[in-house]
Amino acid sequence: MSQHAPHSRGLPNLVVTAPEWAPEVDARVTRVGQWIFIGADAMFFVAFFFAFFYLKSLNNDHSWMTQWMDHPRRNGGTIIAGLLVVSAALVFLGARAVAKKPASARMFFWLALVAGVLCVGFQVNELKNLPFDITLGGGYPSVFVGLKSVLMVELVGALIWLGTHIHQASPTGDSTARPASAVAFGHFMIFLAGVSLVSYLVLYFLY
Amino acid sequence: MAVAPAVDDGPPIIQSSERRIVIPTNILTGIALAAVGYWAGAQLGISFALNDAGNTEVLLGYTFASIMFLVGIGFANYPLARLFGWRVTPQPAGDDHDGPWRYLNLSLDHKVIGVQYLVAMLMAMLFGGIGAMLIRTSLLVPDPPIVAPDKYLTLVSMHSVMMIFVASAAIVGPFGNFFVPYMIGTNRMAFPRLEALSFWLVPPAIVILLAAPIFGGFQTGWTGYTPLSEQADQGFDSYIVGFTLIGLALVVSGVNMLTTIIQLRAPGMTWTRLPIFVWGVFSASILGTFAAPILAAALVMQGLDRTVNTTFFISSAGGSPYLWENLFWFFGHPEVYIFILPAFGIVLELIVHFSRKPLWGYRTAVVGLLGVTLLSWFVWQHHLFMSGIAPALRPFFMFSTEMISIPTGIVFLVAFGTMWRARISMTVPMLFSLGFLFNFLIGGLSGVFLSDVPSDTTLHGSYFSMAHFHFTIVGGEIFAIVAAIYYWFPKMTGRMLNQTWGKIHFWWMFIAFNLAFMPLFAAGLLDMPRRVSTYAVSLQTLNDWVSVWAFILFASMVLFAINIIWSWFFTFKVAPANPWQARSIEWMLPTPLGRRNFEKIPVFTGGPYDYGNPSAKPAADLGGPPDRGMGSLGAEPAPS
Amino acid sequence: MSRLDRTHALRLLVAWAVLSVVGVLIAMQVHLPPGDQSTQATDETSLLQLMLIISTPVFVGVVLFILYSVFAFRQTRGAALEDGPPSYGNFRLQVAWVAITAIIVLLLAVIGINGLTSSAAETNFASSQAALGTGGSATTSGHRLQVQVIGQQWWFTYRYPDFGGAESLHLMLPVNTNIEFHVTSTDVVHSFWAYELGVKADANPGVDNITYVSTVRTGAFTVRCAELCGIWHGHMADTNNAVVSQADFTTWIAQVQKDNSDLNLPPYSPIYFPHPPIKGD
Amino acid sequence: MAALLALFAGFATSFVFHFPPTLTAQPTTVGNGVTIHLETVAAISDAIAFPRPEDPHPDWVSYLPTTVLKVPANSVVTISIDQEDGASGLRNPYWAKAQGIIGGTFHMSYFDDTGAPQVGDFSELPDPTSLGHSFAIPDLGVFVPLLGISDAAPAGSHNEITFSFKTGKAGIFRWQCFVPCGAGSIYGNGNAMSAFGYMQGTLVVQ
Repeated sequence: MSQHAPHSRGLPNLVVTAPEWAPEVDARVTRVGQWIFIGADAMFFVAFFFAFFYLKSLNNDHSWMTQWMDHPRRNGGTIIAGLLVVSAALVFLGARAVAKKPASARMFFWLALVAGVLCVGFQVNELKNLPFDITLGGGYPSVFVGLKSVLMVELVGALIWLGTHIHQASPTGDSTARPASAVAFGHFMIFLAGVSLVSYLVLYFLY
Repeated sequence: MAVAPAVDDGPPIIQSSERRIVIPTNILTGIALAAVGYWAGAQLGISFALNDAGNTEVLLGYTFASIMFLVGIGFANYPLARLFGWRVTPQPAGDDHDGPWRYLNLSLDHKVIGVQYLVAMLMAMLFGGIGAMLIRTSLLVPDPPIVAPDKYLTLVSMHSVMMIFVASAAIVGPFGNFFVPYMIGTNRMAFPRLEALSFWLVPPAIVILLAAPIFGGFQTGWTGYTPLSEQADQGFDSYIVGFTLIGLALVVSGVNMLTTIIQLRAPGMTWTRLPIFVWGVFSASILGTFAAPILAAALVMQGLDRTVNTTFFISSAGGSPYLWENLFWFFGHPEVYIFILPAFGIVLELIVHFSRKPLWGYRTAVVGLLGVTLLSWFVWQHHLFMSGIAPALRPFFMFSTEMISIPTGIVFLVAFGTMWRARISMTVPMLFSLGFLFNFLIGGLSGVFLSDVPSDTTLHGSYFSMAHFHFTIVGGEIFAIVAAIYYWFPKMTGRMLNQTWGKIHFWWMFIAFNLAFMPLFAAGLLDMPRRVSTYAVSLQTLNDWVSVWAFILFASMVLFAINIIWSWFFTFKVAPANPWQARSIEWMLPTPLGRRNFEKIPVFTGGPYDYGNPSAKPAADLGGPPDRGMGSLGAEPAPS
Repeated sequence: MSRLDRTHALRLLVAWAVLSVVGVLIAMQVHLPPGDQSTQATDETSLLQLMLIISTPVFVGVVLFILYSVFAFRQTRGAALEDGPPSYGNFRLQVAWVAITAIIVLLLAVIGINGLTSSAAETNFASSQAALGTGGSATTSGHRLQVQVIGQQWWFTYRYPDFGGAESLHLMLPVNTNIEFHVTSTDVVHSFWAYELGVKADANPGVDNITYVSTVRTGAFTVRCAELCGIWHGHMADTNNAVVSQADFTTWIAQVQKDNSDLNLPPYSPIYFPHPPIKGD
Repeated sequence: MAALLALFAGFATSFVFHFPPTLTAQPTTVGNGVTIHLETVAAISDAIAFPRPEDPHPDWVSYLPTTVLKVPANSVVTISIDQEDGASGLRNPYWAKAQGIIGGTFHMSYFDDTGAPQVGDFSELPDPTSLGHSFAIPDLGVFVPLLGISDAAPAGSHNEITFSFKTGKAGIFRWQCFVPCGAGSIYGNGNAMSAFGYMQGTLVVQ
C-alpha cells in the first residue's frame, strides 16, 4: 500500500469513491450495466402492460371501462409522450456531443431538462383532472393511473440524474472525462421515451 | 475482528481547500433522518389520503423513512456532489473508519459489505426463527388458547416473509459480494455504490417488516393473495414496502454482479475457468435482476389499490385476483431458484475442494445451472394448478416443471462424479454439503409429487407442499449457507470456527431437521392444510413431535450462533491463510486480508480445481506484471 | 475405465439393485390417500403410489452413493492430504444420465397429462370460459349433476341449480353420479378441498371454477379450505358431508328445498359479484 | 440498545400472547341451563351495557363484553343479545335463516321501520338487507340473524334477540358474525371481522 489519496473531510469530500477507472474499462462497464438495468426496468413496465391486456381480456363484471364517459383525451397524451421523446432525443444528442463540444452538450441538456419538466407538468395536470372517477373502479382507469404515475416517477428521477449531467458537462465537470456515463443516461432516456410511446399507443388507442 | 486492518500510511493529507464543515453521515444520522422521514410521510399521507383506510400515511411514512435513512447513511452525498459540482476526492475503496464502526457506515468496500450482509442476514434469520418457534408453540395444541388465530396468522406471515428476505439475499449478499471479486481477480465491483445500496436497503426492509404488529400485523402469508390483502389493516403496508425494498436490493445487486462478472474478470479468467460458485451467483443474479421488477410492479399495484382506490385486484370492479397470482408467481418461481442456484454453486465448490478432485463435468454443471435459470421462467403456473387460471395450459406447465429435474439431476451427477474415487476429508463444510445433497434430494423428489396435476390435487396447499419447500430451502439453502460460513469464515473474519462444535452442530441440526420436517409430509397426506391455527385432534401427537424437534433444531442454531460469536470475538488466534489447503485463489491470499484485494491484478494461469493434476499450474499468478488492459483496475487512484 | 472403477461400480450396482427391490416392495405396502370414494380419488391414489415406487430407487441410489463414497473414498486419516485422480468428466456418462432423467421425466409427464385429459376436453373449455367470467358452459355439459360451491368467510355453502338453486350447509352427493362442481367465492380466495373425493379447486370471487368428480362409493367425507382465507381458515372444515344412495339424496334434497322455500335466495348464477356496503371505512 | 430490544420483546410478547378474557355463562333464573348476555355495538366507544374504555380500537364494531364464552357441556345455553347496530346487509341471503337453535325460532323485541316497538318469534328475517349482525357457531350448526336497529328507533334503544341451543361434548368451537360489517376494501371483512375478540370468538364447552 504505497500512497493514498487524501481522506475525505467536509461535506463535498465526504463522498466515498472507489478507485478511478481507466476510461476504456469505465466505458465497457457502464455500457453493460446500462443495458442490464434497462432490461430490468423494462420488466417493471412489462408487468403493467400485462395487467392492461389481462384485465381487458377478463373484463370482470363488465367493468373494464364502465366508468368511461368519453374517449381518452388524446391531445394531452400526445403532448406528454411527444415532450418525453423530444427530451430523450436532446439528451442523446448532448451525450454524443459531450466528449468534444461540452458547451453544446450543456445546451442540449438544458433544453432536454425544460422539455422533461414540461412533460412532468402536463402529466400531473392529466392525473389531476382525470376524465373518469377512479373511486368507481374499473380495469382501464386502474391501469391508466398506475402506468402513468410510475412512468412519471421514473421520469422525475431521470431529470435529477440529468441535472448531474448538466453540471458535469461544464468544463470543470468530468463528463468530458467519462462520456460513457452521459451516453448511458442518453440510452436510458431513449428507453423511457420508448415506454412512453408504447403506453401512449396502448392507453389511448388499444383500450 | 477487522476484516481489513488499518493501513498505516501516515496522517491523511488535508489540503486547505478541503477544510470545510464536516457533516458526518453514518447509521445514527440515518436513523434520525428515518424518523423525520416517517413523520413527514405520515403527515403528507394524512393530508392527501383519498380514503380513510389509513394506508396512505403508513405507506408514505415507510417510503419516506427508507429514503431518508439512505440519505442519512450517505447515499445522497455523491449525487449531490455531482449535482452541485463539489469536488469528488478519490479515495481507496472502503472508508475512513477502522474497527467495528466502519461496518455501521456507508462503505464501498465489497469485503465490508459482505460482512455487513452476513451479520444482517444472521439477525434476520434469528427473528424468523423466533417466529417459527412461536408458531410451533401455538401448534402444540389443536385449538388456539395459546395464540389467538389472527395473531397466529400474523406470526406465520412474518416468519415466511422474513425468511424469504433471508433466503433471497443470504448467499449472494455475504459470500457473493465478498468472494466474487477475489475469485475473478478484481479490486472492486463494477458499481460499488449500487453494491452498498443493495445492502443498505435490507435493514429498513427488516425493521419495517418487524413494525407490522404495531398496526395489527397482516394475515396473508408471504403470497399476499388479494382480496385477502385488500381486507388487511395497515400491517400489510409493511409487506408492500418491505418486499419492494428487497426487490430493489435484488435488482441493484444483480446489475452490479452481472456487470462485474461479465466485464471485470482478470486476465486469464476465462468463462471456462470461472469457479462454479461464481456461476451460481451469476445465474441467480440473472433471475433476481429480471424477476424482481415484476414483483415491484405488482406491489405498486397493491399500494395503489389501498391508497388511491384503484381496483387492479377487485374482481367486482374490473380487476382480478388472478392478476396478482400471475404476477406474483411469475416473480415467485424464479425467486425460489434465486434461493437455490447459489446454493448449488457453494455445494459443488465445497465438494470439489474436500474431495480433492477436479470438478467432474464442469461444462455440464454450468449448462445445468443455466438450464435451471432458463426453465424457471416457464413454470410459474404450477403454483396455480388448482386456481382455474387457463386450465388448458396445465399440461405444458406440468411438463416444464418436471423438465427442471433434468438440470437439477445434472447437479447431482456432477457432485457424484467429483466424489467418485476421491479423497474425501469429512470436514464440517463437507458434512453440511453432503447434508444438503440428502435434504435436497428429498425436497426434489417430493417436488415431483407436486408437479403432476392429479397428485397435486391432493397435495396442493397442504402440509406436504409446506414440508417440500422447507426441505429445499431450510434443508437445502440454509445447509449450504452454514457450510459456506464454516468454509469461508476464516478468510472473512480471520478467525477459525470451532470445528468440534461444528461437527456436533451438523449432526444435531441434520437429525433435528429431518425428524422435525419428515412427519409433515404425513401431516399433509392426512389432509392438514397449510397455515392453519388449528388441526384435527387426531394429529396432535404428530404435531407435538414436530414441535419438539423444531425446538431442538432451533437450539442447534443457537449453538451455531454461540460458536460464531465465541470464535469471532473471543478467540484471538489468527486463522491460517489456507486451513483447507484449497487451490482456489482466495486461499492464496494472506489472512487477514489486506484492505486492497490485489496489489497487482492477478493473471489466472489455471483452473481453480486442478487437483491431482501434476501438470497443472497454480490457479493464479499474484505477483505477475500488471496487464495493461485490465491493470488499470489495480492501479493506484490518480491523486487529483 | 480402470479395474478399480469397475469393482466400485459393481459393488454399488449390486447393493443398489438389492436395496431398491426391498425399497420398492416396502413402498408398495404404503397406503396413500385420498382413497377410492371417487374415480378421481382412485386415480390420484394410484398415481401417488406409482410416484412413490418410481422415486424409491432414485432415493436409495443417491443415499447409497453418498454413504459408499464417504466410506470408500475417504482421505487417509492423519496422513498429509493427497489428491484424487484428476478426471474432468466422461461425456458418454453425462449424456446417458441426462437421457435417463429425461426419459423418467417424460414418463411422469405422460402419466400426469393422461390422468388430466381423462375429462380434460370439456374441463378446459368449460373453465377457460368460466375464467373469462362468462361461465358459458355451466349448462352446456350434458347430464352431470351440477353443484355450486360458494366459499365465504368462513363457511362453504352449496347450491343445487338442478333443484331450483336450493342452498345447503352440507354437501350431499348421490353415489355413482358424474358431478360438476362450479366453485366460486363471495369474498376472498378460498380453495374447496373435498379430501376423500380427491377434489380441489380454488374459489375466486367472480370466477366460476369448474371441476369434476364421479362418486363410486357411499360414505362421509371432509371438506376443507386449502387456501389461506383469513382468521378462521384453519376452522373452515366440515365433516358432515356424505356420498349417499340415490334415494337418500332425493329425500334429502327435497327437505332442503322445503327449508329454503321461505327464503328469498338470489337466482342461481355461475358467479356472484358482491357489492356489500362499506362500513366503518 | 438493550433497552430497545427489551421494549421490542415486551411488545412482541404482549402482541402475540394477548387473549381476550373469558365470560362464564350464568345459571338461568327460570328453567334449567345457563344464560349469556351479550351486546353488539357499531363502535365500542358508544357501548351501553358493557363499556370497554381501554380498548385500543374504540371505533370498531364489536360484540361485548368479550368473545370468549365458557358454557357447560350437554346443556341448554340461552343467549340474549342487545343489538344496537344498524343494518349492514347480507352478501349471501342464505344467512337470513336461523338454524340449529331450539324450536327453530328466536324471540325478538325490535323496532319496525316506523320506530314502533314490536315483539315476536321468527325463524328467519324476510329482508336479507335488514341484518345488522349474526351469531353463528358453525361446528354446532347454530346460526341466528340479528336484525339491525331501525333508523326510526329512538336513540340509545336496541333490538333484543334471545335464543337457545344445546351443547354437546366438550371442546372449543369458534363463533363469528357472518355479516361483512368490518372495514377494509369493498369486501368489508377487515379490521373487526379479521381480529379475534371483536366479531370473532370461541365457545369453550366443558
